[in-house]
Amino acid sequence: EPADAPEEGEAAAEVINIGWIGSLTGDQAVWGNCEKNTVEMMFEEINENGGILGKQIRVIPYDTRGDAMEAVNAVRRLTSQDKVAAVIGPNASGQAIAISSVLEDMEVPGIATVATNPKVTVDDNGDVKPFNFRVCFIDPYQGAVAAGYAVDVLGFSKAAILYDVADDYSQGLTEFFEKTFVGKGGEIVAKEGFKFGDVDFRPQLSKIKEADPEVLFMPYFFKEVALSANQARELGIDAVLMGGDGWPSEVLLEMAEEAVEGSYFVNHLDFADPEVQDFKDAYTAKYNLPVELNGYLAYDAVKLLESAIIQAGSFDPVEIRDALKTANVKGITGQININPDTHNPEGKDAAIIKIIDGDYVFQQKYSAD
Amino acid sequence: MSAFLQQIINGLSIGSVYALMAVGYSLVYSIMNFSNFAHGGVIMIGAYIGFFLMTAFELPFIAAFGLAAIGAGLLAVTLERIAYRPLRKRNAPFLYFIISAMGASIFLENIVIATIGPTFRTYPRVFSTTPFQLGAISLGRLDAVMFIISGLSLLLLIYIIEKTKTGMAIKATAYSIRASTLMGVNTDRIIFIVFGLGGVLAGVAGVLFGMKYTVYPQIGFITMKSFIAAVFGGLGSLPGAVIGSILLGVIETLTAGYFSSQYRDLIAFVLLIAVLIWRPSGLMGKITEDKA
Amino acid sequence: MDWYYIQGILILSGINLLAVLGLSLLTGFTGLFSFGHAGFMAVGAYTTAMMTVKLNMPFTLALLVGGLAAATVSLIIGKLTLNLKGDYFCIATLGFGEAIRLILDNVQYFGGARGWPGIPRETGLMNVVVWNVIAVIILVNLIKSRHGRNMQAIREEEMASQIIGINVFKYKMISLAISAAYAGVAGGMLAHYTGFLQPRMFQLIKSTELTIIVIFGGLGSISGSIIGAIVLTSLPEILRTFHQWRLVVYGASVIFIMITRPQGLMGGYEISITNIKKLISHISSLGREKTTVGGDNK
Amino acid sequence: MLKVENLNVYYGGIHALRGINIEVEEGQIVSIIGSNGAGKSTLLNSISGIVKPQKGVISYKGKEIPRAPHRIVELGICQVPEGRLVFANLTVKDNLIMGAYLRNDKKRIEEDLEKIYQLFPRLEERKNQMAGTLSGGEQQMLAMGRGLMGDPDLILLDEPSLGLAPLLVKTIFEIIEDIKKMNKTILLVEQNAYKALSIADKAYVLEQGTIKKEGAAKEILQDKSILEAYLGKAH
Amino acid sequence: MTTILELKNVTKQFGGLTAVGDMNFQVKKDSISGLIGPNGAGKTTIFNLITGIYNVTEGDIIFENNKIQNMEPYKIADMGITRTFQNIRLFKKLTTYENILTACHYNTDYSVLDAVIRNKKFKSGEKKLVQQVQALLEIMELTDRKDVVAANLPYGLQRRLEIARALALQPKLLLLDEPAAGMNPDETIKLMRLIQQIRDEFNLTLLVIEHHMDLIMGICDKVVVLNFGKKLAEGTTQEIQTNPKVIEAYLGEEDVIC
Ligand SMILES: Nc1ncnc2c1ncn2[C@@H]1O[C@H](COP(=O)(O)OP(=O)(O)OP(=O)(O)O)[C@@H](O)[C@H]1O
Ligand SMILES: Nc1ncnc2c1ncn2[C@@H]1O[C@H](COP(=O)(O)OP(=O)(O)OP(=O)(O)O)[C@@H](O)[C@H]1O
Ligand SMILES: [Mg+2]
Ligand SMILES: [Mg+2]
Repeated sequence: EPADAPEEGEAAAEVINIGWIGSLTGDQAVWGNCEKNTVEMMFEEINENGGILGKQIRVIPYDTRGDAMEAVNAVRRLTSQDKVAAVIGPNASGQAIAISSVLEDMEVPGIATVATNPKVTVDDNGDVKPFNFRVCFIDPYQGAVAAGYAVDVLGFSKAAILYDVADDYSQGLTEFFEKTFVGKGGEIVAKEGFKFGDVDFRPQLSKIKEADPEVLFMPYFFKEVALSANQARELGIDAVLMGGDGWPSEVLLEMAEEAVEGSYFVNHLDFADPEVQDFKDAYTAKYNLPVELNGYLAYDAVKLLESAIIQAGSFDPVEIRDALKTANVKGITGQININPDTHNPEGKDAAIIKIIDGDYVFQQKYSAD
Repeated sequence: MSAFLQQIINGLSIGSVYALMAVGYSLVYSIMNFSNFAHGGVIMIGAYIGFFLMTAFELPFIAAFGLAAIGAGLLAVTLERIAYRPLRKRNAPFLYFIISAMGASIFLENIVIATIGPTFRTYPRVFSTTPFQLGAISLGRLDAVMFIISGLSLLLLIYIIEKTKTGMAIKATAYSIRASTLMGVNTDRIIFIVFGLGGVLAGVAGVLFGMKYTVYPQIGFITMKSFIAAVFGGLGSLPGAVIGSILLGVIETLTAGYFSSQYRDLIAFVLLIAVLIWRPSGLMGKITEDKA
Repeated sequence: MDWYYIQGILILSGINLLAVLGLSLLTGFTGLFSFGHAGFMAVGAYTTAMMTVKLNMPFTLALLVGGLAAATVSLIIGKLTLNLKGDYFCIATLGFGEAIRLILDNVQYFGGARGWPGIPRETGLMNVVVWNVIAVIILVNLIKSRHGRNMQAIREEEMASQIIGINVFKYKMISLAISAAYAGVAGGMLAHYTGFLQPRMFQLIKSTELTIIVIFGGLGSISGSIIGAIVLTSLPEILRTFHQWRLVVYGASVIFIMITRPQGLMGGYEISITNIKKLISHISSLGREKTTVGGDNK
Repeated sequence: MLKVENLNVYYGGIHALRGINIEVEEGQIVSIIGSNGAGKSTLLNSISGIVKPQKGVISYKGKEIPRAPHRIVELGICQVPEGRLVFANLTVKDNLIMGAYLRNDKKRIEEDLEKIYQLFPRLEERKNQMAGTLSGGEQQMLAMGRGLMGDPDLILLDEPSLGLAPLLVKTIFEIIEDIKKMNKTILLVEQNAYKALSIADKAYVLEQGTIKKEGAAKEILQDKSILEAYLGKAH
Repeated sequence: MTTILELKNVTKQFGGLTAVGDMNFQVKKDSISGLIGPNGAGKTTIFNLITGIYNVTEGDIIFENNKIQNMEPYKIADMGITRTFQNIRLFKKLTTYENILTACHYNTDYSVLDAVIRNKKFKSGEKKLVQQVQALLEIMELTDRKDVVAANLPYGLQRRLEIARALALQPKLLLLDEPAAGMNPDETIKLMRLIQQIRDEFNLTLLVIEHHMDLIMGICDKVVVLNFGKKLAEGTTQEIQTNPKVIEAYLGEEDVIC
């Protein structure tokens, strides 16, 4: 349903625009769609309960096709023409970094959902970018958690990595997994790459099999995880598989239930949490689709924004930004406590999930240090 | 040694995936002389048709497979009607066909995203996932099936083109639509047949890919590699397409296995250039001296 | 519409236009079809950024270096592939584009696939316009000279071109190098507009977009390329409120244009004062012309 | 047998044929002469359906011809086109077999193939060569042979002697007369007006898209103005 | 008269087929020579060898004392040899004027840079070209068709435009491959006159392939007859016309000239 042009005059004062950007088309559309649905569902609920500060909220979602240039255009439009109070999204670091200059030009805050590159909120010199925020944890953290858990808790010392060379997220996780794993005395016995779009991983896996690792780290998204896990088992690799927050999805279990049995991955939350259940049920009831991981983070982004607006007592973007800097709100993925120096959520423990009998079973909260 | 053999098997199975796509693409190329970039889109739709027939309509695999192939054939023929025929009637240069094909490919991918949604869909399991085990070497059942099917479709196509009257008319039409018409060939029908055959092959490939790799709107992107493979083998030559595909698959696998998986595609590209410098029309392509 | 937003679209159109002008020389005027121009943009973008970020070079100079770098790379590629015909050349350039991206994905010095943030933002509407004006002037002057005519002759009939003494290979190289240089400068402007570079900005789809614009505007027409770049960069923006239907409409419009106007918008014609005059006189003399054209060839 | 009434063809703004009327009777050779660009090929192409006339009626054996060119071939009308248009990517033999595309009588096709080889021994020598690499004249022979393989009733010949050696030109005209004896009808477009007129029964002179003159071929051959304009006798 | 072109033992094979075998002949400067022979005798192949489109299998082609066999076609054009094609190859989408203008490119030498900055060198160069084109259009009687796209010209004019385009190079040796094909006798006679006129005005040497014997016999100083890739005869037009071998292989018993 296309968003209408902003209304004129008094009526306009009654409705506040909030922007969302992300992939509704292109290869990341699965995740983008879920985010958009979540954001729209939540604001509908907020509006039904009287809105924020007594005002109704309208969500204006724009597609970016997963392209940084499109993201820039979309945010330009949101901030200038649609006069949004804040932007939620996007769901990838490349776009999030590209839009930061527009946010700064127009002085509108943006809350990224699943942009895990550290550079999304801080620049090269380590200075925080004034208008960029996020609700997820960052690549180094996730990579370190996975490596730490593999060495310290599971007691592995020989790891292999298969990663997507064309994907920033995958490269980020790989880099920090490797660093931590080696730092803790482990050895990387094989590190193989593939390129986004590949569907066959057997050449790399055959090589990994030769290296005989105890654990195989797979920092990429569930479709490739499912394919590569199946192929790994087919080739007779019996190492424990590990991954990051790209894993959780119903598709993974449908496609590779047996292959991923007994695997571990780093997640933002425990899916069995009762609070999570309510959201999941509501979402599935409304859209007849499973919730992807991005949905939970979009949920938290909305929560964070709502609380910041209430705290600011205004829809002025700069005031919202000021409130965001010190926001502290309970989200679905844990307590979101924004650090004013990094604009990242602080002290968010990661949840370690193990796949047991075709189910995501929460193991423990774990934090890297 | 067994690792090496395993890599060869891996290469052959990847190669047969490329081959399955490359023959359909090469067939259309051989008559229309342009790269049908919408071929991937047709493969994708074929995969979806098979999926929905098996899940929503609960048809048995063979029926779904056949219907998906026919459906994809019809789609290819429809695309020809809408996107290419008007150009053909005007004798437009090949560039225009390519652009039209790209438009079609963008259209197909996004119409699926907009209507069915971008979600990944998993085919019901038809073939057991336990591979054939030959000592330490394993061969997936679906891979074996694909290998056989690409071989069979190649033989079938070669038979049609080399041994039947329709085949000769296809070659004649490929050279000159106008002259074929003067021989009494219904060139529209020939082109219909060629696109239909290409589409049916795309449907077959689509269902097999869907089973192997799940179904999603971008599944057709795999065809990029098969285009390269077809060029490798010599555009328009069906045996060339298959040989090019198998070679590309094996080369990629060996590069990834023994050199660098990160730079695998780079090496495949360098090899492609090397082959083209050595033989400017690919391995099996005819080298024709331009006669003045 | 808000000026800030329009400005954004114009800057992007301008950047696209610069690359499209180059491609127009190669495809529209020389008859070579490339799927690797995103690769040349990437070379230009990363080189320019390296100049400004790592060597503190002034932006304008850095852009020139970026264009030069892309041209140099194109000469190497051209040397190897320009003898190939039709689709073989296409696929070779396609492979080149993908190869460049793959290399950039792996080179950690430039941030690899994770990208390279913190590039100074120097590109504004002003310098985009200035560069485009210069680019158009160079291109028009080139095309309306013996060198440009030689390129068009090659597009029309290669063997006859050789027979009238045109060094076909050399002119293909010149055309490729100039078009790569344009793409390189466009890439440099892109880098300094977003302030961020990532190899996935230069995917195959970028190359095909450029080609679509050239053909959409009309092969062999510079005014067509200009109109095409602006229309096709704005079209997705105009369709923005269609959300996921946007690209469905985009794809359908591409097909529609191709089948209804297969020569593209301008069909090889240029907008110029003389042509407008010609058109007027043509219309006024239509009746007369009908009786004089015929089989008279004495 | 063939009747063309008030035929008008435009190429964009060019009015190539302006109300042409011609009639061809069964078993005759009818010749059309005229200078370059007069519209001769356009006329033949209209009959074979390759060019769609804007106005006018073409009827064959009393019935209007269908629009699709391949349907016209089915009626037994075959054109040997200007510029030969042989299938460069097929062998000489396959080209000839393509000529018999609509026929299913395998045995007679074989026989006809032998006949063609007798008419043009050069083609038999080269039967496995790709047609694209034949010399110009060889291609012309192939185009003729291919046309005959269709066993048509009405043959449209567009400049069959173009590019042929003098000896072969003679042979070609002999063959045309032979074809006539096989009870076929021929519509012949030729630049070699003298030769064409001497074997034709009837002739038309086409100039700038209109018929300038028509009549028995012998009469036209005597016409002084024609001699001057087309046979170069004035010089 | 000096020899401008000489073929020495030139052989060209295609696979097993010898299209031209051990060919020897000379072309004198400022002459008009004819190259005739049955279809498929190897005439066009010889043109393709001289202009560098094909490489020779064996033998030397000598032009003004330089060996030119196997050189790149554009270099051969540069040395002063050009041709027309049996199957017309014009720049189809360009106009008559542009076709000739393009071919004139050799007669000025401004660089890419000169063109881009439009300096004096460029302007005077272009001016020269424009005059040259005008002159050629006049001579070839194409002025009134100068803005017609080549593809839309009638066949005969297309042939004439090919000659005009070749003349634009100011060649020393011009090869014409069946220039009268598709012309009626009247037009052929006009073409003959034109060829003679060109030779005189441009100081050209001409080598002509033709099957119209009236043209060959009317203008050639010398004729070479080929058969099956070999030289069958060589001599003046009278000698050729009465040579029984030529009559048997090519001309036919009865005099076909009309
Ligand atoms: N496809 C076309 N587009 C535009 N004009 C054309 C086309 N085909 C032919 N013409 C024009 O129509 C007229 C008649 O052409 P046509 O080919 O019928 O002549 P012709 O008598 O066969 O000449 P020739 O003896 O040269 O073969 C000419 O002026 C020609 O330029
Ligand atoms: N590229 C090629 N490949 C194979 N054979 C060829 C090739 N080019 C020419 N030939 C053969 O060489 C022989 C000579 O051909 P060429 O074109 O020179 O003949 P020509 O004397 O010009 O005849 P015409 O008068 O018919 O034009 C022919 O038999 C032809 O089939
Ligand atoms: Mg004609
Ligand atoms: Mg010849």
